[in-house]
Amino acid sequence: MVTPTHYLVVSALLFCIGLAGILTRRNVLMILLCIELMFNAANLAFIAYADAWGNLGGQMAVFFIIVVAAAEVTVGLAIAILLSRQLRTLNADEVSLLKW
Amino acid sequence: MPADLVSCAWAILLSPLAAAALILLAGVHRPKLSAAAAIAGLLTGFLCAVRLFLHAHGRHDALLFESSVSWIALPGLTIPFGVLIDPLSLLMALIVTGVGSLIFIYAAGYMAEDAAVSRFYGLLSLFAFSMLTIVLATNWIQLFIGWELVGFSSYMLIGHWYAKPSAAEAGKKAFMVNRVADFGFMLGILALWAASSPTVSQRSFHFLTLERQLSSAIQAGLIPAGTLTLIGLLLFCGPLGKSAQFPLHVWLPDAMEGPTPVSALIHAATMVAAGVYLLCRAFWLFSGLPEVMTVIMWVGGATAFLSACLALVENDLKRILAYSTLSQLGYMVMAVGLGGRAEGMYHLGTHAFFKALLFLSAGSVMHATHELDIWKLGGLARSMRWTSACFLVGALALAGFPGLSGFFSKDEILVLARGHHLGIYVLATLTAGLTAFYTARVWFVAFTGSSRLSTRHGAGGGHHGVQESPPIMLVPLFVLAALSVAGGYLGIPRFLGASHAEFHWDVAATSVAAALTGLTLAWLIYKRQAVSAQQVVQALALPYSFLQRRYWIDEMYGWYVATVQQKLIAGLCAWVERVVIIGAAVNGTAWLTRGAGLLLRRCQTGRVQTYVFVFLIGVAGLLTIALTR
Amino acid sequence: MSLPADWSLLAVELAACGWILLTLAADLLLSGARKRWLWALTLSGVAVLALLLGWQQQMGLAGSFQSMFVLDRFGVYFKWLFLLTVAVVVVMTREFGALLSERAGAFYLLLLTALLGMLVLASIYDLLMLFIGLELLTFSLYIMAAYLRTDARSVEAGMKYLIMGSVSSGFLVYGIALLYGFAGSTNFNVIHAALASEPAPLTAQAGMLLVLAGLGFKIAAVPFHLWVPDVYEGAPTPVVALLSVGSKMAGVVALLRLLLGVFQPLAWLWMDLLAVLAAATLLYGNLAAIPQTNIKRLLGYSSIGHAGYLLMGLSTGSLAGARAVAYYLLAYLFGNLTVFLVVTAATKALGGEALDDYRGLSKRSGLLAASMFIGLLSLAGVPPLGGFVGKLLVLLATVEAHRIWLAALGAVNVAVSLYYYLMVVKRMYLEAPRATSPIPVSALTRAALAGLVLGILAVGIVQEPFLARIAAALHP
Amino acid sequence: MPIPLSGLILAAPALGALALMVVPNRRHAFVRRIAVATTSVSLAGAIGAMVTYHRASGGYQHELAVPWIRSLGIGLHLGMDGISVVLVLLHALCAFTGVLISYAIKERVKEYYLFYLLLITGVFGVFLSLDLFFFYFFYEMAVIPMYPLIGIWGSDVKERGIVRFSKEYAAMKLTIYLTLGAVVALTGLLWLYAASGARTFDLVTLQQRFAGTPLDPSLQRAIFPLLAVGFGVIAPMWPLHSWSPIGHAAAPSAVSMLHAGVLMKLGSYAIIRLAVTLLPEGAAVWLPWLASLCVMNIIYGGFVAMAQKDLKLIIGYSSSSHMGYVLLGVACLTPLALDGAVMLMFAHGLMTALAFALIGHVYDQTHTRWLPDLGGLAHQIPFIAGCSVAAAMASSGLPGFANFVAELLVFLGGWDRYPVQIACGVFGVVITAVYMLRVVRGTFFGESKRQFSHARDAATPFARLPYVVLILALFVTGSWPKPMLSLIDASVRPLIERVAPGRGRPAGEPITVLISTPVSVEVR
Repeated sequence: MVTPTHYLVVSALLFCIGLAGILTRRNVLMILLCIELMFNAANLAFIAYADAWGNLGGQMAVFFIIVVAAAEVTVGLAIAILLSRQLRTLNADEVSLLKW
Repeated sequence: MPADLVSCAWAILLSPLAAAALILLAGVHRPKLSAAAAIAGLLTGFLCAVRLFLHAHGRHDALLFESSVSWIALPGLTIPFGVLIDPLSLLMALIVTGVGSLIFIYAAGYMAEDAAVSRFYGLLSLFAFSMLTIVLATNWIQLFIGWELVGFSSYMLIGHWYAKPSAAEAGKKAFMVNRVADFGFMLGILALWAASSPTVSQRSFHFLTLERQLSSAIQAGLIPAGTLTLIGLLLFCGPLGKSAQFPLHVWLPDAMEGPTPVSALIHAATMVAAGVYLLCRAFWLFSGLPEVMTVIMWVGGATAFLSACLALVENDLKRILAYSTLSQLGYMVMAVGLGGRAEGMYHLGTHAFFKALLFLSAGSVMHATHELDIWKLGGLARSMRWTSACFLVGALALAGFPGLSGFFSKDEILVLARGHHLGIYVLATLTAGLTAFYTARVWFVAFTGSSRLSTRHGAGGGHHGVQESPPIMLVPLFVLAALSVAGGYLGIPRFLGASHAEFHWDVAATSVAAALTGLTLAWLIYKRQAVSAQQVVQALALPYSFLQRRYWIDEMYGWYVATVQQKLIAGLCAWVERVVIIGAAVNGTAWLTRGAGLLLRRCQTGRVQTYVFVFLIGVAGLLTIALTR
Repeated sequence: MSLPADWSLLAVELAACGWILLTLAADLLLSGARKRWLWALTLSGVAVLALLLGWQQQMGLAGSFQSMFVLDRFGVYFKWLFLLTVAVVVVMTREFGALLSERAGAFYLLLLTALLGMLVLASIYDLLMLFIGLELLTFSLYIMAAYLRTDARSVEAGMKYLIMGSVSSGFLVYGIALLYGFAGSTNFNVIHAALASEPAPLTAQAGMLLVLAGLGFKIAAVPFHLWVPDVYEGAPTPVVALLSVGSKMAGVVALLRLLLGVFQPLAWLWMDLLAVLAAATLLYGNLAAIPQTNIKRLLGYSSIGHAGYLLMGLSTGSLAGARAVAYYLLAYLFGNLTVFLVVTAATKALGGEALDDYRGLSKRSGLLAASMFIGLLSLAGVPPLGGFVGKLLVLLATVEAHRIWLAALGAVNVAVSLYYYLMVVKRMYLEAPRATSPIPVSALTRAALAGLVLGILAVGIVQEPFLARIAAALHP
Repeated sequence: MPIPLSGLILAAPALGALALMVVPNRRHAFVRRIAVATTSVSLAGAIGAMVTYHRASGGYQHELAVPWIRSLGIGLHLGMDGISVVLVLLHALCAFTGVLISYAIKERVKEYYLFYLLLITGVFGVFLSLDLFFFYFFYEMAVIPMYPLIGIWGSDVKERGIVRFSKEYAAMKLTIYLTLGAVVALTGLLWLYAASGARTFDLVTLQQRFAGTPLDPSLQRAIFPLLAVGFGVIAPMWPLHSWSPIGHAAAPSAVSMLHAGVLMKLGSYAIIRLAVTLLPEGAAVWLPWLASLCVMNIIYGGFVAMAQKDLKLIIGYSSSSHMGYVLLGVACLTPLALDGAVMLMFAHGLMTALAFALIGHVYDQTHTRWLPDLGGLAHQIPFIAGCSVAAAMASSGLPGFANFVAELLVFLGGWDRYPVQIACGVFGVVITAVYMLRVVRGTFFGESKRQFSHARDAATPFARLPYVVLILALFVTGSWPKPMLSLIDASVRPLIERVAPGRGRPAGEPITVLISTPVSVEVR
């Protein structure tokens, strides 16, 4: 039997995968994708809770989050393009003009 | 008591102050006015003192009053400032104003060519005021005020010719040595005040009140004997410095850098005698403390003897007189230590006359020759008759020539000494012999024989260059010479209420014999040259060099000041300040802070993934704390 | 369900939306050289919003809209501050020449959307509104931070801000999800009631902490602060001003609403946590600022330090703390905007943003140097300037919350911060300038500087009216 | 409504500073005139306060109270008791003479006087404030102008021509150190405020409240060190003193005058006014420790001064040494000692101001403060030399100057409580004489040096005015101390009686007769 807890565990795992990806992948695009994973983990949690509570609030939230995530990717990609133009790289490690 | 007597008493104190103020306000560029004001001020004081004396004469019992204003008045603490007239203070005031007036007049001639006459007279007047503050003080604080102020004026007057490094140093030294002594003196005053009553508001600095309170407290056994002895010793620190007793005597010979009138007035007749005066003033206290009295006696005796020895080998005329002053002060202190208040004051008085005379004569010599080395003088008796005659009178009085003032006063001390302690008596008699010797040495070397000046001063100077001093300088000399002769017949001890001491022929004979021995020896060595001085020196090489180096006391002090105090203690403190406090503690903290900043900014690697990682750690930390609550 | 009166509660936000459209249209319609008048349009937009806000205040409008949005005196107080901030930022953009290219229109557009986000944040009554307001603000700032697209540093700043911001949003939104799961709603009332009625399960606690972390990112609290120095250094100065004042203030507003409202039942948990964070933030910001050599980076670290004081005030969990925070923000706003306005106005003439470029500024422009001096001293907390009163109130609230150690730490950090602020003063006043030509300052900037300095002095000397406003805002 | 004197004294320099903001930069003479005028007004006000203070009624007089932040219980409450009157007078004298001495400043004149007047305002504010908030407010306001004043117009501290402490270092160290002290004290004040439960910063109200319901002794013991150390930094208490000599040395003379003359007194004043008054139990526990630290101040500071060769450093360390007497007087907490401490604040302030003014003149004329390089200046600048002797003697506690009276009272008042510390204090006088005489000897005496032949004396009456004013003030109060002592005592006694009941009770009627006629008695 699939309980909300199962959904939540999956959601937490998804969140962690996203985080792990952010920490390990060097490519900016990959990092953006991993961030998407984190948002989707939250989406999953919302859906699961909405189901558990039986109200629509959670589902409504998901729509908001999807829109925000989409916008975030848009901005992210735009910046990635600028990055590749200005610094000729998409490797996050190499983007460290600003430090200390 | 009549109001005019009170006014007289105040006038003694205030007229020199008024003179000083006048000079400061109006006389800075008017030397004549300054001199006139100063002389007039002190003379007024003298006349007032005479007026009081005449009133008191013959009925001295009636003369004891004080008049004061309150200087500090707080609940529980009253410090008056005023005048206390009793035979002791009146006698001292007479000496200070009388001898002082003569010296002031003399100085008008002596300092005529000086560039800073106004400053000189201003400070002299200030000195006179300060000295009279001591003399007429009604309480310990007023006395201390005067005590410090005479120290200041002495400092300034020794350094009158400040361009001379030696003069500037000498002034500094005098002030410093006195400061060290006053450290103990101040503690003594504080302790005495504290001992006078357990309740703050009932304590007093007032001489007469203290005497009453303490006497009864001592009788009731309220104060431990040790405390009192300690207080006595601390108080004695004051005279130790001011009267230049061993081992704090070192400043006085150096103080001869000052103009000669200053040496005569401050460093011979009056200020240095203030210590003795103080001992007499607080005699009721000291006399009840046998241990302290013993210390005083021996310090005085040692000073008398050791300084006389130093005078033997000194070649500078004024410094010889300075050592002689030390020696005589030793006599006075010893006298008080022996319980002879009147004897001490007696000698103080006669010494003021003849020592001032000697100094002024020496000043006259110096005025004419600009030379003080006795070996470079000579034959003055011919070129400066009056001066030499005066000097001779003073010298004989100093040497204790029978019939002159010094003879009587010294004799009373010797009598006292013999009655108390054989050792001190021998020491004192020996000192009398030495005194005669060095006095005669000066006379024979500098005043008799032929002048050695001509060879040094070349053709222009010569024998004929030496002129007798002007009358304004000679007249005071004559007066002082008269006093030196007659001082023994003025009845000073009787005025102080002492029963007339019996004349002891044996003591007198011994002292005269000692003096004559000294005199003869000096005559043999320096006049007849039966024994060459060189030979004597060679024979006594070791003690001679010991004396030549003044017992190495100056060196020891010099070593202490320059090495121990300056390099070691002050240097150590400065090192601690620089390295430990500023370097390690303060700058160290600053560097530590900065270092922490440098370390922390290293977290800012510039890599975004590190940032995410730290973020994650933060969240994890928060969650962990939440879980463990 | 919707009454006409309800819409008047949204008047300011709606007008902001309208003005965004207007600006968009103007940007499309105006040609070439005329686009430089867009700043005036934006400024007048802010003025219109201010008028509307004044009207709302005058009418005493208050209430909630769909239980997601509230208009209360608390919100209004901060909306005034947001409007003021944006107005000054507009003035800064005038001085910041690089922005006045043909792309200025989009910049002002983003400025207004950021403003809208901030205005929304001041009125949130629902976690979703929090999320939306925050994202609206942050997205605008992402783009604005990277606005100098030919400047690698600006782009890097934008990238870092974006990634960090997104990650923190991820945490925030996950936290919201957990809280939703606990209470069944994202509405503040519901969550508060749920938290108050039963002991909160761990998921709810975790949810709250994740939300706090997300907001901690906004106000630059250690350890969520690492983006701050880099972004401050790289981003265009007016954007940094907006970041350091507007964005931080928005985070604090949200935190105040949450902590004193929704999360009040969990005060036992967050008070101590925030105190620890406050201590760490204070120390980190102020210590790491000491060795800095770039003025904007320095101000970045200093803004972390200020976040520490704000957290101190928040950690007391008391009204006194809230009052202190509100006052602190007021003073911080004036001080920081003054400093950034000077930086914006002076950078071009000075030739850079290094601290050493500020040498001898006092000889080249007395006005700029004096304003900077006063601004920095106010930030340090020196009487009779505003920052002093703010710090005093924060310390007082902390002492009254029996956290003497934290108050002492905060007090000591005043001295530390004074050190690095004075290092700037030292260069401006004690050292010789490289060039001697006077620096021209436009009349608009002069007026703005004068106003800001007056504001600093007013906040520092006549505290009573401000405190009265704050007290009214905090006691609905 | 007539403005109370306290308001007038404070407002004059504040208005002067405001006026300077609108005066054009180049009108130096006008700028100076404004400064002279405003400080004269304050000085007149201070003298007026001294004369009109009603000794018999005591307490705070010339009060001005304006509610400021009602919700926190903060009010601009100004007022003076005997202690503050004396210190206000001190500050007014130093400020007035300092403004005159500042005529030597030729660069950035307007800015200089602006900061200077702000500094003056701040210090007046502290002495006049009867509200903890404004006390701190003015206190910190007085500290900050020191930074530009030293940093811009100061001079490096050199050793044999090599810079040992730059003026930037000195300025920064001073500002940060004092601020650090201030914030520590602030923490204590806020704690006190919170613990009192009275919700008022008003000093008088707090005093009354504590008289009825004293603060918990353990709290008092905890808060007292915060105040003592915080304010002790500026006092300066050993070993927290190291900012001061370097700060003095680097500052321009007129700033050193205020700094050493007055600013340092803020610390001891604050300890008396706040720490001791409000926290008697804390004072009872901690003051003996303070008394021992004072000995370090006196002796150690004196020896460090002895080792210095820069004139200003010597005076700087001597100040930190002499402030030891003030703190010692405070620590004794007996009427006499506290009378002495307050009087010494006054005396030392004037003396140090005088010394720094004189050194400033010497430095202006010779461009060196390095003692071995100086010498024989009495030939060229006799007036300055004479004043220097007076200053050195005042510093060494020569009777006639106020320092003597003050130190004497400290000794008398402290003898029963801390005899050892007092004895050390008496010894400190000896140390003072050592370096003071060395300064006079090394600077002014000895043969005339050719390189200083161009040195000019303070020749005109106007140039001499500041020196004469300071010396005269020292001399008058020192030789006729009654008016000032009666003023101080009127406030000190109730204070001590409140703090240490039984100790301050007067043994007799308060002394109100200032001029007494001689009383003569015949003694049998």
